[in-house]
Amino acid sequence: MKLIIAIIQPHRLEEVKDELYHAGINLITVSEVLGHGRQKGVTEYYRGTKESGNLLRKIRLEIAVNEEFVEPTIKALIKGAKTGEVGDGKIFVYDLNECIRIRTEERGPNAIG
Amino acid sequence: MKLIIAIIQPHRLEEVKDELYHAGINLITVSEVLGHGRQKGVTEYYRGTKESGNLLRKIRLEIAVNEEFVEPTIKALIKGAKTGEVGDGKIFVYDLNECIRIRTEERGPNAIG
Amino acid sequence: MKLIIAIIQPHRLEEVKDELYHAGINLITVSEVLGHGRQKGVTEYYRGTKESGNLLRKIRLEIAVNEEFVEPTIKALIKGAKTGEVGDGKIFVYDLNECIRIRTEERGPNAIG
Amino acid sequence: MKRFKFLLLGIFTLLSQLVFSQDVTSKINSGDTAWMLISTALVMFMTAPALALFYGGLVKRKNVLNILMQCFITLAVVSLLWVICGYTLSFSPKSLIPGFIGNFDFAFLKNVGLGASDTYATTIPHLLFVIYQGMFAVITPALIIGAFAERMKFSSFLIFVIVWCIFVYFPVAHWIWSTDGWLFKLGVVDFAGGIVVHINAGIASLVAAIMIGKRKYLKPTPPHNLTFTMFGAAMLWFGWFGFNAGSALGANGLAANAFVVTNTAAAAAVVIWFILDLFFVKKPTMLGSATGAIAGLAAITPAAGFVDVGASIVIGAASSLICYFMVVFVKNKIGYDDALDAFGVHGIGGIFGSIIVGVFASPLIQSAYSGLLFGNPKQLFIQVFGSVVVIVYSLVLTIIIFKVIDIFMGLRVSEKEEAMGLDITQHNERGYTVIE
Amino acid sequence: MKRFKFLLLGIFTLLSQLVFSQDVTSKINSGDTAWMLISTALVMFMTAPALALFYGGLVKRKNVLNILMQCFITLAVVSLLWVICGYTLSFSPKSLIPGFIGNFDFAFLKNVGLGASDTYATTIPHLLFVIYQGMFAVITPALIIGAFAERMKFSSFLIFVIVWCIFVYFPVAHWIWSTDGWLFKLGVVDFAGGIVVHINAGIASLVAAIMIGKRKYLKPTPPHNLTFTMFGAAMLWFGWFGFNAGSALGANGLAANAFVVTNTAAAAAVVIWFILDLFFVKKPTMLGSATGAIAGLAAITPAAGFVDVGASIVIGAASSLICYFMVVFVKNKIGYDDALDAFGVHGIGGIFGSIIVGVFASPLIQSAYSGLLFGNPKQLFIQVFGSVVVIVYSLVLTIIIFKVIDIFMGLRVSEKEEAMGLDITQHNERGYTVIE
Amino acid sequence: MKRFKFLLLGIFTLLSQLVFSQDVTSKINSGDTAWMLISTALVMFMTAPALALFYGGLVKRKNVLNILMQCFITLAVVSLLWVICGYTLSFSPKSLIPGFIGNFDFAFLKNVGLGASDTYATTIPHLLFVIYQGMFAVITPALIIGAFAERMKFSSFLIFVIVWCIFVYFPVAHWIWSTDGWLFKLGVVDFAGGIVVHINAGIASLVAAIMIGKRKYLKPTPPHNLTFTMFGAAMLWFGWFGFNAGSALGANGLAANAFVVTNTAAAAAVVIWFILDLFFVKKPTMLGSATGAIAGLAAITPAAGFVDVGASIVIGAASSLICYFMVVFVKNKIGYDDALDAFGVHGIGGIFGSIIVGVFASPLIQSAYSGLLFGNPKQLFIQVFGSVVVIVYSLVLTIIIFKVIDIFMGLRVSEKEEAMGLDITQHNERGYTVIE
Ligand SMILES: Nc1ncnc2c1ncn2[C@@H]1O[C@H](COP(=O)(O)OP(=O)(O)O)[C@@H](O)[C@H]1O
Ligand SMILES: Nc1ncnc2c1ncn2[C@@H]1O[C@H](COP(=O)(O)OP(=O)(O)O)[C@@H](O)[C@H]1O
Ligand SMILES: Nc1ncnc2c1ncn2[C@@H]1O[C@H](COP(=O)(O)OP(=O)(O)O)[C@@H](O)[C@H]1O
Repeated sequence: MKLIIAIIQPHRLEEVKDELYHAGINLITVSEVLGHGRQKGVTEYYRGTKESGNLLRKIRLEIAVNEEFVEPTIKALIKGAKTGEVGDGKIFVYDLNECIRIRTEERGPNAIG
Repeated sequence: MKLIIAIIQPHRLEEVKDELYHAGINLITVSEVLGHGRQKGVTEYYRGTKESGNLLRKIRLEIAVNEEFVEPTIKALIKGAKTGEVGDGKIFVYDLNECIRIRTEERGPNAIG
Repeated sequence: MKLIIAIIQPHRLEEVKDELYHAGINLITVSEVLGHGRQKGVTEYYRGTKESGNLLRKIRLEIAVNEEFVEPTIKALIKGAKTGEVGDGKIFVYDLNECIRIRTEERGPNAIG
Repeated sequence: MKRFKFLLLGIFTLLSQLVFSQDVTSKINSGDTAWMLISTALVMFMTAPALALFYGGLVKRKNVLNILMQCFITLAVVSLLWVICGYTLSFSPKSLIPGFIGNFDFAFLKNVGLGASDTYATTIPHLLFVIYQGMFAVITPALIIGAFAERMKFSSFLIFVIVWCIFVYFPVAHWIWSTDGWLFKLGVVDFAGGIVVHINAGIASLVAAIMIGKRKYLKPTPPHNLTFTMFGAAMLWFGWFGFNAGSALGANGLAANAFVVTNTAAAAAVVIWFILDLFFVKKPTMLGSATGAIAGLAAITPAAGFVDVGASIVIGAASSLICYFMVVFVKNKIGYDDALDAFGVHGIGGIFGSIIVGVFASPLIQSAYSGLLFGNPKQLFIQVFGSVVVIVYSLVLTIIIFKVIDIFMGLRVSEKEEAMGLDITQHNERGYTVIE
Repeated sequence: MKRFKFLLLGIFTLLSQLVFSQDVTSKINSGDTAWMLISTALVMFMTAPALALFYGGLVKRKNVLNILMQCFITLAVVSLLWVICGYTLSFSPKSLIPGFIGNFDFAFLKNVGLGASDTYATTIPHLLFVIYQGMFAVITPALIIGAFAERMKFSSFLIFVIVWCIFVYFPVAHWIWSTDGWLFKLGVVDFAGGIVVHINAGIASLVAAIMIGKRKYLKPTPPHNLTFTMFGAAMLWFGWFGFNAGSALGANGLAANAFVVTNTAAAAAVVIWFILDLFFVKKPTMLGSATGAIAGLAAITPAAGFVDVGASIVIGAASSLICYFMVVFVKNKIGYDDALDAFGVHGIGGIFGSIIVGVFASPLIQSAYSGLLFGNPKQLFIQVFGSVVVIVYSLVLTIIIFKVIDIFMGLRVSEKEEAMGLDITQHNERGYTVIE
Repeated sequence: MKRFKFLLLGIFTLLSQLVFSQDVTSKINSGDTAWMLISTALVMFMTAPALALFYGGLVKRKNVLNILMQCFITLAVVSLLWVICGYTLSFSPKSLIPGFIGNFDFAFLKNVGLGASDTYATTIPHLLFVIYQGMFAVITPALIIGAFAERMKFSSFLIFVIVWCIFVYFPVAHWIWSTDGWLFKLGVVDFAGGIVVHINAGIASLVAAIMIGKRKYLKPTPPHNLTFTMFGAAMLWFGWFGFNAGSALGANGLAANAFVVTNTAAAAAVVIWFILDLFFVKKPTMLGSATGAIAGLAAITPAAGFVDVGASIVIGAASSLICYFMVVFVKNKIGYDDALDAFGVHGIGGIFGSIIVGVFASPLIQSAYSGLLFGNPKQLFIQVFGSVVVIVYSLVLTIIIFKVIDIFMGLRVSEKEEAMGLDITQHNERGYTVIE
């Protein structure tokens, strides 16, 4: 089992959700984060005072999948999120030791989907 | 050392915190996420326009524990969060390589608690 | 590759960002979380009703780095976040199996920076 | 829906044939009219947005729209009800049951013209008096929302508002404010609604809180947005000038007195709650100050046209003290869940003010009215009597209404709906987006 | 910038030499003046904060400041434009083109004094009439913001507002409200701006929505903060009393009538939208109720000084019904992206109200005006004619203005800017902090 | 607490024995009274919610309730102080120290009746004049909150407000607005508080910002909720009509003129700030426009009853220009931390307006008052003199007051409290829930 974390542009969320859905991935956890990457943060001004280096809004997706779904998920994420411009984000993959469905107390690969 | 991530229903947070407390787990990090799982997202209407497939509010718990606390933590989470209905959430367990307490710069299992 | 998660005090964010920057770490993902640790939650009162055990606001940093950057990152985090008082937070380190830059579809250590 | 449209068409046909009294220009004082126009708008402003902000900020995020919707729909539904039958039942000087309820002379506002009324507010257009009073009818049931917040079925709520207006608000308003009212004739005074509005709504709130039962969750959650609550409190204070000084029904010295004592009572109440907070929870709280203001405003309402500035300080301060103990100690002791303290603040403040006016009413403000301190102990007894009558009436009727609604449609949302929040389950909407 | 300052200095020198008419005390009625002062403030309140809250809550978080800025800058720019040339072009009884547009007699408010006007609102200071009408000029283009929300370039928006006021609003106001206006002379009535404000802005909104094109994103996003929208709707309702009852231009029975019918029409419209929501989406929605209120208020605007309470219920209810179908069904069928339904609510409501006043105008309210139901079918034809003229004029002129701006500076922000949000790309600011 | 109650009872007993002057009906003009009633409510509205929204949106989330609480408690405490001793010290025509401070003739509002005053505002109830002026006393110290935001101890703040009112506001108001005031007798004019309110509060803000020191954090944080700031600015603009046009003390041509120039000056100031933003930061900002509006409004305040529309455009525009440079360049150069620019906007705008009225005052508005441009250079000197006197007085007294408070109780919260936020450390509350 793997856990996939993706940081994407907020306005690609709908596309990413669609692509994941078509790849058969329905279970996701989403949160709002701020990111600082290669993308230059937009400059803000408040009463003439410059605030640069600001963090940009990003969406963080957390998707736990069984091994065979890892590559399809990555593909779907890239398909939905890629615009080719700086700021498109990253995908991180980790090992997942255990997964438990709270409702049924099932464990392991069965609990993921 | 393990890291346990739990996605639970928002209204079970208090119960879960209580159960964790009784199991001797006091250190947690909590955040608000949106989840899409088996639970059918509630339909929303805005001026008659349907918005389905919406993400539902969930709470994400992050708990770093030493090995011997893994099972008690899982039990406490299930006890606090389980209602038996779709949407109760999941628990994910990972390996944690290192843990550092910033205040004291302690490392390893001692830093967790 | 490792993933470093740090939970810090909100008012240390600017210092931490500065220290990371000086250590050559520019890519981070930040989010707001609530934490319950050794620090006693502040008591709140609403129309005389006490609400104790409340969660405190913390900032969560997520930083993916190659091995050689792990220690510098930890040092920078400690330097920026440490005040010596309870509540300073924790740093957690995990193994990262894979990292993909969405824009270029690069993988592995090259995609991290 | 179709039926409703037919009804509307029927109403219209009826109305089109009416003859409006047309002595428009006679007697009307433009200054009084100007003040009453804006006062009416101010009282409307109290229900929405002010009360919506005040109450909305206090609930959980998932229930905020439900509160707002309850305020808004009360404004709409009671506005209609008022022109259809509310005004006539409340204020018609002729009665169906003498002293108890008006007849239908003014149903659909027939016989109400652009000219002044012979009976009420004789220097402003009769229509203006109607709508001014209508805004009081709107806010009264809206206050009760605080009691059953976060758990009442929306459909049951709506039925409750309509039925409660007809069987409780209109009669009580008639008793006290109509020239035909039996309590009016007895000499009960209520300048701007201490009895009619605050006691009435407060007692109904107590009943509501008890009959609907407690909210289901382990621990109390803090208000989701206290800034809204503060903005709402400030806006209520602002609108209350229309409520109290408007009740002079003209732009005159009496209005000025009501304005000043309203402000001073609110100020004194804030200061006392502040001090009590300091004493009991060690820090002055924003929510406390906002609550104190409302406690002072509720208490000065029945008295604003009868007492002087000195008395207003005492009334505001004492009301704050009493409400503090109700809300902070007594409620938790007894254990009913008056979610936003509609009874604890409006009810208690209203009772205190309605009675205490019998002590402080000064002939220097209105020469016809004196209280105990000015040698007229009788007024105090009358005030106690009037208050008790309305307490009992509101109590009994509200119990009956809640009971009947409970039997036919139930009062509460299901436990699961309560957990998910009323916004999504009652209205298919959410107040705020989380992620965009 | 420098040029602008020179211009200002020039203007000033000019003005300092003017002689103000000084018959201040004559004829002025203090009650009427009091009501018009506060009515003017109320109409100002509608543009900001009320409309800003209403519209601002409906957009995505990343575009909220852009909406607020559009409302605020419209208030500032049109306020200036109005005193410079707007008032005189709209209301000068002498004309550049007879019947079509005023001359420059009142440019920079020269010849406008503290005394009463001979022509308009003869019981209040002329300056007060000027500023009251100015607030109508402010809110009209502000309404259009709803149509092109979340995608229009700010610079183009600003030019559009100025040009549109000059070529569309000022002439149309002249036609209908100036004693020299050709539609006025024809007998077209428009009590508080059903044609001048709502049809005018509504049609421009339709054009804007179509010409600027749809927002780019896969699916609609829910309003980022529906509580703001509700507070805004309630504040609009509140301000609308100044808009409609203020249009009586005095504190009198007519104002009282306008006040009551405004409230009742809004209430009826809320109830109908509520019922339609129940029917079509199974749950009553907060956004629906707020939208319904605006639909009712827009429709009663032209009629408020002519119809009685019964008619107002029908007008509010019917407007709500029609707007519901426009917004929920027709818009999605046709497929233009009137983002916040400026056309669907203000335009449609305004058209309906402006025509229907020809049916319901009752001689019992103003004896000089009767509609179809009171034996004067001609008024209905006149109203249809007036409405159609303004629809066509606003349509054609707005198309031309948008086209020209598109050619010279473009209408839309880039796709990337739209994705990032207009707050950061147009104003270098964000509405809210995420992390602190 | 007990002592306080005894005090209150004492006050009451005192008051109950007073004889109110009862010539209620004589001379009172209902139109003027209507306008002053609503104007008073509007000025109250400025302190809360308007200023609370404006300032509250600008601070960090963790300090928002502290700002709101400061506004709210100022409203309460100064309201009480005003009726107890503020009004009499400020406005009693008889004096303790001739020309400098009033005597106690009107303490606890004794001798203030429902009838008109002989001295001030002779067409409205004396009580109404009292409360109208009271709202000015409320908002003045509230403005200073902007200077020491996010770091002042709440207890020290509260003592400061009370002491500052007694030793600074009441005397200065007496000097300029009392018929006994020495600056009044000298001929200093201040229509609605350019000197008394804005210079006074502005200078105190500068002192406060410098004496309390900078906020501790590495970089400035953006405003936590700019939408609140915009809503607040719009509501301040709205309330300012009561502030300025209300200062005509009646519903007349002068009020209309004040209304128009207030609106136009604000509009011009917004446009200039907009242009400067375009020039210096390339994009027009919402915060800039809101700030500009306040700069224009502050500057027109002393002039609103003396200058014409042309002059108002110049005054608004120039004030915006000057304040822009103060806030954006000078402040950062000098380096004091006037957190929300209370000095940079209110102080500077107030100084500019108070002086410039000596240039632009036109006899066509009030025949008794002319400025430099109308052949009366003396007025300019008088205005400069009056402004300088108040600047020096406010400066010195505020320094002393801050110093004394610092010695006895300290000014600042601890560094840790500042880091945690003032909401939780000063009030044990939080503005918003994060997770529910
Ligand atoms: N090494 C990293 N650790 C944590 N977060 C990262 C890392 N690299 C990128 N991110 C996240 O991904 C987002 C996009 O990265 P960015 O460098 O701007 O895009 P791109 O990969 O297209 O150059 C960042 O804003 C940040 O939130
Ligand atoms: N494979 C997964 N990856 C990421 N998040 C998941 C996954 N499965 C479930 N979740 C999270 O858990 C929540 C509850 O899951 P759901 O399927 O609705 O409940 P249940 O497990 O009771 O059927 C989801 O809303 C989602 O946030
Ligand atoms: N074992 C843990 N698992 C998850 N989060 C933790 C853990 N320990 C600490 N944290 C997070 O770190 C924050 C700071 O911890 P705390 O114990 O208050 O500080 P300190 O380590 O200085 O004593 C907590 O509020 C919590 O969010």
